[in-house]
Amino acid sequence: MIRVQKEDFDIGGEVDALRKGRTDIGAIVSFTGTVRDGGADNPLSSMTLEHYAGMTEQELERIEKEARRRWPLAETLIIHRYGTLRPGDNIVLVITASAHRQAAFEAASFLMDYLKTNAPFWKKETGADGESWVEAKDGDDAALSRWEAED
Amino acid sequence: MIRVQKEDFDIGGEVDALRKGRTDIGAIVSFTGTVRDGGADNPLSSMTLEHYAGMTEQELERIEKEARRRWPLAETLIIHRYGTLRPGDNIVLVITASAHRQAAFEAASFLMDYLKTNAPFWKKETGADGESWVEAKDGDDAALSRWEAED
Amino acid sequence: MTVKFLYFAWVREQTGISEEEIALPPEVKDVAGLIAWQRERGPEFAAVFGRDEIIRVAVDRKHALRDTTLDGAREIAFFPPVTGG
Amino acid sequence: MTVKFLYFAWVREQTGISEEEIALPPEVKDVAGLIAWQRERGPEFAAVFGRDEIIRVAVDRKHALRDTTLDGAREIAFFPPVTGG
Repeated sequence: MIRVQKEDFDIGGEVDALRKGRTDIGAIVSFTGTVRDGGADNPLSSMTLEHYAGMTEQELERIEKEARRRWPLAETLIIHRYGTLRPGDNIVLVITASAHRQAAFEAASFLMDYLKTNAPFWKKETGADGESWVEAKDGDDAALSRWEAED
Repeated sequence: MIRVQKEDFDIGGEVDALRKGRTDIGAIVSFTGTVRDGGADNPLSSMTLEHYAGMTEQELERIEKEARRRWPLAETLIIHRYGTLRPGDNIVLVITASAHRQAAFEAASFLMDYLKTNAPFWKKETGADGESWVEAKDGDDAALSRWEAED
Repeated sequence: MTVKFLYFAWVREQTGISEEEIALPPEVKDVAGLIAWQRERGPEFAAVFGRDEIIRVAVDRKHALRDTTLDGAREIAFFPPVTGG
Repeated sequence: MTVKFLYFAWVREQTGISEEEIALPPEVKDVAGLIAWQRERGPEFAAVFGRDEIIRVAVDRKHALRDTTLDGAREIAFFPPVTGG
């Protein structure tokens, strides 16, 4: 399941909803991405996430489908927020549930790596020096390449 | 932080407590292990976890310390339950928080692999055919060996 | 037949356009040709689309490569590398 | 000087003991020697400690190997491979 929303999400509530009444799940992994302050050298007052409505949903569904093709997953959830957020706020939630822990861990990590490099979101930071667009990290492409040998 | 307890835990509440007021965390990974039913072929009515009180706490602290030595972690939490549990019940919770997602993912996976092979817990299942002790899995030793090259 | 163009993040800010309808000339056949064509639309476009290595394009809401055809395209989006998650 | 022995899981069930105080003979110097000594304590012990490859031992609450010394040990635990998590 995927959701793209302005509103915050509740990690515990989402985990509960996803596993409710099920006894075939042995492992649940959640990943929460949050707005991190840059510290004293680079204080952040807010971050605004812009996205490509329509394409975002399609990309997240494609990524989710690919994870479910690669690993035996009982349930998956991706929630990504947009709009203006402050340090400490939630940005993204990924949950994977499987019979076994390795599938749940790997799929959650895979979902985040693919989302980071493919979901059409852009972050603009507002800090002491005004506004600036966050630049993509080479590390994210490197993280993605871990999964490509398996394609 | 580590806790060994009979009582259930609240995933969302634990995540909230761990990140409260912090803006230096960018990534939070939680792993929840739950009692899985064996399905129609191997229905489970309950599972009892025995542990070595005193050594358990010491082992979990050692494992946590090792994870914090290997990865830059802002916070870690391990909760492991003992006593009698039913299908769908929580067994174990691991939470890792870091500035970056890869550290949080790897450390959570490492903590689970080490816990599975080192923390002195033993599971006894009660099913249609009576009681039986769960056997250790070769896969758990294999999972552990992934981390040993890095020692 | 017109195509809808969308611009995101600093590509939107620097071109000053978020959305427009464009009648594409028939000689523009793929993404590479489209970027070259965009560069000719004025100084802001020349500056943005001159950064060829950093401009990403989606054709009908799918990530496109430089050799992706525009044949039948209805919606084309221009943006920098994504930074979500 | 006695040492406390603890038994867990099926090692506890099959020996019928969960905890005992033992005066270790001085010739038992390491874990391997201790397992050999346990095998001599009767048929249940012979059966359990005959499964040498599957018996794990902790000395003073630390996982021990077969060559771990018992010098100064206060608490020794016997158990099968762990299955928590």
